[in-house]
Amino acid sequence: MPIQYKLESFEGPLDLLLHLIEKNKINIYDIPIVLITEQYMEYIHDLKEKDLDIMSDFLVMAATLLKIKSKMLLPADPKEDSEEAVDPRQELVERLLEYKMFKYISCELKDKQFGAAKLMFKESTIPDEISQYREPVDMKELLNDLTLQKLHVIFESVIKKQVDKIDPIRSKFGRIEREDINLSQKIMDIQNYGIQYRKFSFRKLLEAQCDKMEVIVTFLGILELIKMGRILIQQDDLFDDIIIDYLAEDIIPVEQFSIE
Amino acid sequence: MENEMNNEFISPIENIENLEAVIEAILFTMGEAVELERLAAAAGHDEDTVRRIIRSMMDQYQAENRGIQIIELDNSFQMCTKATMYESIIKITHVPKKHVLTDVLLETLSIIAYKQPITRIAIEAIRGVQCDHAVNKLVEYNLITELGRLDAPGRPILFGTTEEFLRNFGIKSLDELPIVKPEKLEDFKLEVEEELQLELDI
Amino acid sequence: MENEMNNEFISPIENIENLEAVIEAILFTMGEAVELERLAAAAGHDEDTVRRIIRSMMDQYQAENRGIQIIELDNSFQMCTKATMYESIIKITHVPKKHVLTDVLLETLSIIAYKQPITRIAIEAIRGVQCDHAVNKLVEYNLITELGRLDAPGRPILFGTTEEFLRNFGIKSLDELPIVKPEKLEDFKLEVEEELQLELDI
Repeated sequence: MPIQYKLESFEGPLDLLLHLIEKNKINIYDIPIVLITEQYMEYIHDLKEKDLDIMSDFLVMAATLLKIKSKMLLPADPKEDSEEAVDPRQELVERLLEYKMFKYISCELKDKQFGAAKLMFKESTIPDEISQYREPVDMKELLNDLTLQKLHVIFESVIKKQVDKIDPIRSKFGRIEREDINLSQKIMDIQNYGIQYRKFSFRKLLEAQCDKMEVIVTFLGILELIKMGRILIQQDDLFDDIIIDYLAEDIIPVEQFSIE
Repeated sequence: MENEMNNEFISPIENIENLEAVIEAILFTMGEAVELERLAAAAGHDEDTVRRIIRSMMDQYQAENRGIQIIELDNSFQMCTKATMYESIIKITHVPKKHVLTDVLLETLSIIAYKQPITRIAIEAIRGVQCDHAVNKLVEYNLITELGRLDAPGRPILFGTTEEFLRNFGIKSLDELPIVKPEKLEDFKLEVEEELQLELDI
Repeated sequence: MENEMNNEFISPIENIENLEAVIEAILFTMGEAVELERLAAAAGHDEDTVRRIIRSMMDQYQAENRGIQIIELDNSFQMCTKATMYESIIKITHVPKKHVLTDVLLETLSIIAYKQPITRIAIEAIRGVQCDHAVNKLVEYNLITELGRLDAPGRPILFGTTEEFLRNFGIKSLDELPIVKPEKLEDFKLEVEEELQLELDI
């Protein structure tokens, strides 16, 4: 039991890998990938909390090992200059080396901290009448050439970074949902337009859209309506405008579209 | 463990020079007046010996190259600066500091300006890093101030910009801040997606 | 008024002994680390002279009967007790617990210390693990701080160590970080090679 919990003390895939390499005396020409993967999985199983982030870190290393192994198995590319051919393990060895160095340094720092912790400092004892005096902050100097416009630009870039940070996968889920509604609405709009004009220009329809997203959704709506047999399109020559013919006499309620 | 510590209390410091050092270190760390009794206990010597040593230290501190001294107050001792040093201390506290709005301060200020009233936690959620220091500095510069408390667990402080902020930017109210257009936000999202797409393509 | 003050700054302290006293008094009163620049301004001497005098004071403080010393932190100076005084001080006063840094925090901190300014992503590339939590903790402990933004897509935050870091690890300046000696590097290389049972030209 205590041995299992000791596994939790590994700080990441590199740490674990260093340990496994030492323990198994791995020959990288014949990496026991099965064994290592098994040991990785054991480690993940032993983690008290199933933290997806931590697991993925370890899986990335397993994938790296597999990749190295597969590269080792492939015959060398004869077209490649033999001098330029890099050992696939090189990068891993360099990473391990760098990581080992920082582990060593952190031990040195730990010792230094132990020594430095024995120094005692003193609270400031500036007499009250002096400490109450505060050098006034020169606002002009402080704000320098900062304008509201600049502050605005800074805010926008902060918000942009916040958007950056949003998980790309989950944020896409959110977007699909919203488009779902947009697309249904767009199909209704196109149908309304079709009833009114019967025959109309695809190009003009797109030009009437206010942004890229609208254009895309409109295009999707047209495709959907073609699939449903509600409209017919015709293009005389390549790059010509496409003419849309609204065939139906009615408008199908949005609920009847199953948009996947 | 606790007992061992107590036993150490009694072990005397044999060397006089070391005893002086111990007294200096203790008086320095404490800052305030320390009773002779406590000093003697820590040093592991009787009060008379310790008093004698401190008095001799007091003489040494009178040397011209010392800026601090030990004073005796009612059987207690305290370390403090010499009266003649007063002017110099005033000078150091008056040496003007250079104040600069760093990137961190600017970003924090812009978030507060646009999102006020806002809590520290909410600012940190946007920036992804702690911002205690930045918020404190902006309060010190009187660019932001506490507006009240959020009616939520822990009642966190809400921050907003000050009148000084408005005055310095020559605006009368926050309505005059340049507007962040909703389309702009949509653009950001598209840009980010494009960047992601690029990354995937590579 | 402002001008009078400035003139006072310029009047130099002629006597070296007195200058030592002034520096001692200032460092004692301030408690915190004081920049050489400010010390020089208050003393009315150039920085080189003041640095020379402080260094000579630092030697004097090494005498056996002194319990305090001056330490240098990145061109600032601070007064504190000698490490050998620790046992005596904890007998008389409660010493606040310092943050205990876990191995993860120490590893992350080492990388930042040596590679600063560095982004979170770059730290993660070296450690092979996410380190948001570690970075945030180190910011909270004031051991690292934001230095600005990297001029690259997404403008990621750059981190570096603080004065508190130097103080906590007893390091004068970043040049004094523990060095991995070339021989040691050679050892690492051999170890890794042995572990991998192969020889590589690194």
